[in-house]
Amino acid sequence: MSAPDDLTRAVEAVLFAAENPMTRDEISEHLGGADVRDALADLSEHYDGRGVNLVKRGKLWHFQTAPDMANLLRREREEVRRLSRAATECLAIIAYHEPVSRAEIESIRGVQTAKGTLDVLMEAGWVRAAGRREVPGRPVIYATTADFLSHFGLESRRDLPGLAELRAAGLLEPVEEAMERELDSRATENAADSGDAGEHTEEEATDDDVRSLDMGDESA
Amino acid sequence: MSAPDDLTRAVEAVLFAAENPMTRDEISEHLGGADVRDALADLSEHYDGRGVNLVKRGKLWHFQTAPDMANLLRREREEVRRLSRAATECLAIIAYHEPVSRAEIESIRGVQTAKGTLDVLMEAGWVRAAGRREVPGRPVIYATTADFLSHFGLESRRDLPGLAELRAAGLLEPVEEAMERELDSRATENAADSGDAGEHTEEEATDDDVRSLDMGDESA
Amino acid sequence: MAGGGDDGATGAPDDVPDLPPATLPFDEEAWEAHVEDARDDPAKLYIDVDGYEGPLDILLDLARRQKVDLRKISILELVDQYLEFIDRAGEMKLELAADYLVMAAWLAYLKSALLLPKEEQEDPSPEELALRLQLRLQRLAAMREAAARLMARDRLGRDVFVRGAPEGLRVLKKRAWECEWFDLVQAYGQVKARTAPVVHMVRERMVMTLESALSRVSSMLGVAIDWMELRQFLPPHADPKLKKSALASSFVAALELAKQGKAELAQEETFGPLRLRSMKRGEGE
Repeated sequence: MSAPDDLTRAVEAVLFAAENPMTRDEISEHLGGADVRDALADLSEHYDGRGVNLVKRGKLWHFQTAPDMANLLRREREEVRRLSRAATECLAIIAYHEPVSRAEIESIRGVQTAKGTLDVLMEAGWVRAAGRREVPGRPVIYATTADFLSHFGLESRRDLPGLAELRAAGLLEPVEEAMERELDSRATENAADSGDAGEHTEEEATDDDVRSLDMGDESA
Repeated sequence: MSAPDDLTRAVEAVLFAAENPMTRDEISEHLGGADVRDALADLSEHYDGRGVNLVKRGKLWHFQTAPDMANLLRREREEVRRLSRAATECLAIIAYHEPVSRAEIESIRGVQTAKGTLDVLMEAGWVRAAGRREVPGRPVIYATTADFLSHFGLESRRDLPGLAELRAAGLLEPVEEAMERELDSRATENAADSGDAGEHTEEEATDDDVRSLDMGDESA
Repeated sequence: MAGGGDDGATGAPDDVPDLPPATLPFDEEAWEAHVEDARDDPAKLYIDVDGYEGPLDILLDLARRQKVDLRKISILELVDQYLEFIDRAGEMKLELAADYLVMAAWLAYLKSALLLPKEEQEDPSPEELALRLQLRLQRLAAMREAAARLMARDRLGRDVFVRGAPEGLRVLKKRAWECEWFDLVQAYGQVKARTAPVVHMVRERMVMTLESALSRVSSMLGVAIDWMELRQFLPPHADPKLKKSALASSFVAALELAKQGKAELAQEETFGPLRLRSMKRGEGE
């Protein structure tokens, strides 16, 4: 690469530092009236093929990033967020009952569903509007997408565990009871930690007896 | 001129487009984690001698106009705040002694430092509070910033003008230490004058050792 | 040693026009010119005195007038110059801050000490004091020069410029949602559980029925030979919940046996231990 002459360097510096594109005359005026034609031509050629180009728009010259590098200036960054409890429930209901309308989702959940909740599921690409139900009011009905299946590693919706399996896994217990048991076991853990494990172990055993009685009863 | 590869072009484009200087890691992150070391080296070399240069200040890289173009570009824009003499001296003391407390600055200048003086330097972004010295009263200590390096065109603090000479001359050590050394060497001289030259040389050597130790410590 | 005067005249406030770095090496001619001017217009010199940042600043300027290396400076000459400066300022009725006068007094002391014969010197010796002053002047001079060199560098925004109109880098945030298979399935389970019709079930409690209590008490009474306390009839290793039920049932059983004439009850006081024994034995006696 041949070293640029001082005039070319000056034009380069002036255009680089300029806050606005400049005409040839403005550049020239800035440099004491020098003829900058050759310098501009040299620079254009020099920057051709680089990450930055010297371009002329109308009569105005300016540096800009090369067109094929434009995408670098806008970089996307993913922000991973966990689905809220409400959204998870909605998604589950849609998956198990699809296609369902919003009113149906609400009746299954037993609580109202905020509009944003379904939007989140659609933004995530797991739920889509699947037409309208032909009933009065023609409500929109929702269904899961192919992305949904692939995200959860399912071949098809039939791979979702059935109610019997859910029960066997203890997933059909009312929340309160599951909560209580959870709290109990935590309390026991804590007690064990604090050293008077003996007393609590006994208590636990009794509890278990009662529970196994319960279960026997239920299965009977 | 050999055509730059795409990574080099990308680094060039990103640094041209950036509104602020960037660290190598930031550039790399922006380009999907690519190793940009070689690209930066290529670009620095390529722009060396042009009207625009790629420079490294501290850990930050940016393009700037070549220093010899200052006269052409300075124009009417006198944006740089003129610092008072007090402020320039404070800045120099902080830069050459950092981290340093206000009391230490005052002891060098022999005069109290108006509160506003340090504020001006902090507002300019050249000085920051850098914790407290663990001595009675726990005074705040001050140090220079990355912006300081960028503004004054320093690659690192080691590039401070005359730093090595000042250090070699012992002018960056506290008066007390210099006193001791000076008195020692005078005593030795007297001894030497009275005929014992051997001791003098030895003493001298020790002195040098101490100084070079100091320097090692600083750069560590 | 300079201490800190805190009135405005000591340290120059930052907004007072400062000597530009270029004039920093003391310009003797300019100084003399100022002094000349000041004879007509004392206020002018006042501004210059005010421009000094404390006595050390003046001392450094005076030292520079000796035009020798600061390491070889004559402290005695410097002291004389300073005292003369203070005198002149006094003649011109310039307001001097306490700092300047304290320094003058200290320097006068230093001078007399330096002139004394060595034997009479105290500790620290005047040579040490002079050396300390010299070292301080060297350090201030070094920093002043460093500041000037620093300010003369190619400074960003003054000598060198960054790109005038950078396109800017934008980072767009895109949300990616995350949900685990287990969370999904569990959520459905809980929805179903929450909304399932509620069925109440009474837990089976551990009880001792009246029948079993009756048979237990009567069989135990049959082999007993003396009064027995009611509690002795309870199953010994029962769980506390069962114990309560057993106590109640056994009490009712005891009453029933008494009613049938098979047992007799005794209680010494209210809430005292309830005792019972077989009636057969009573008949036998």
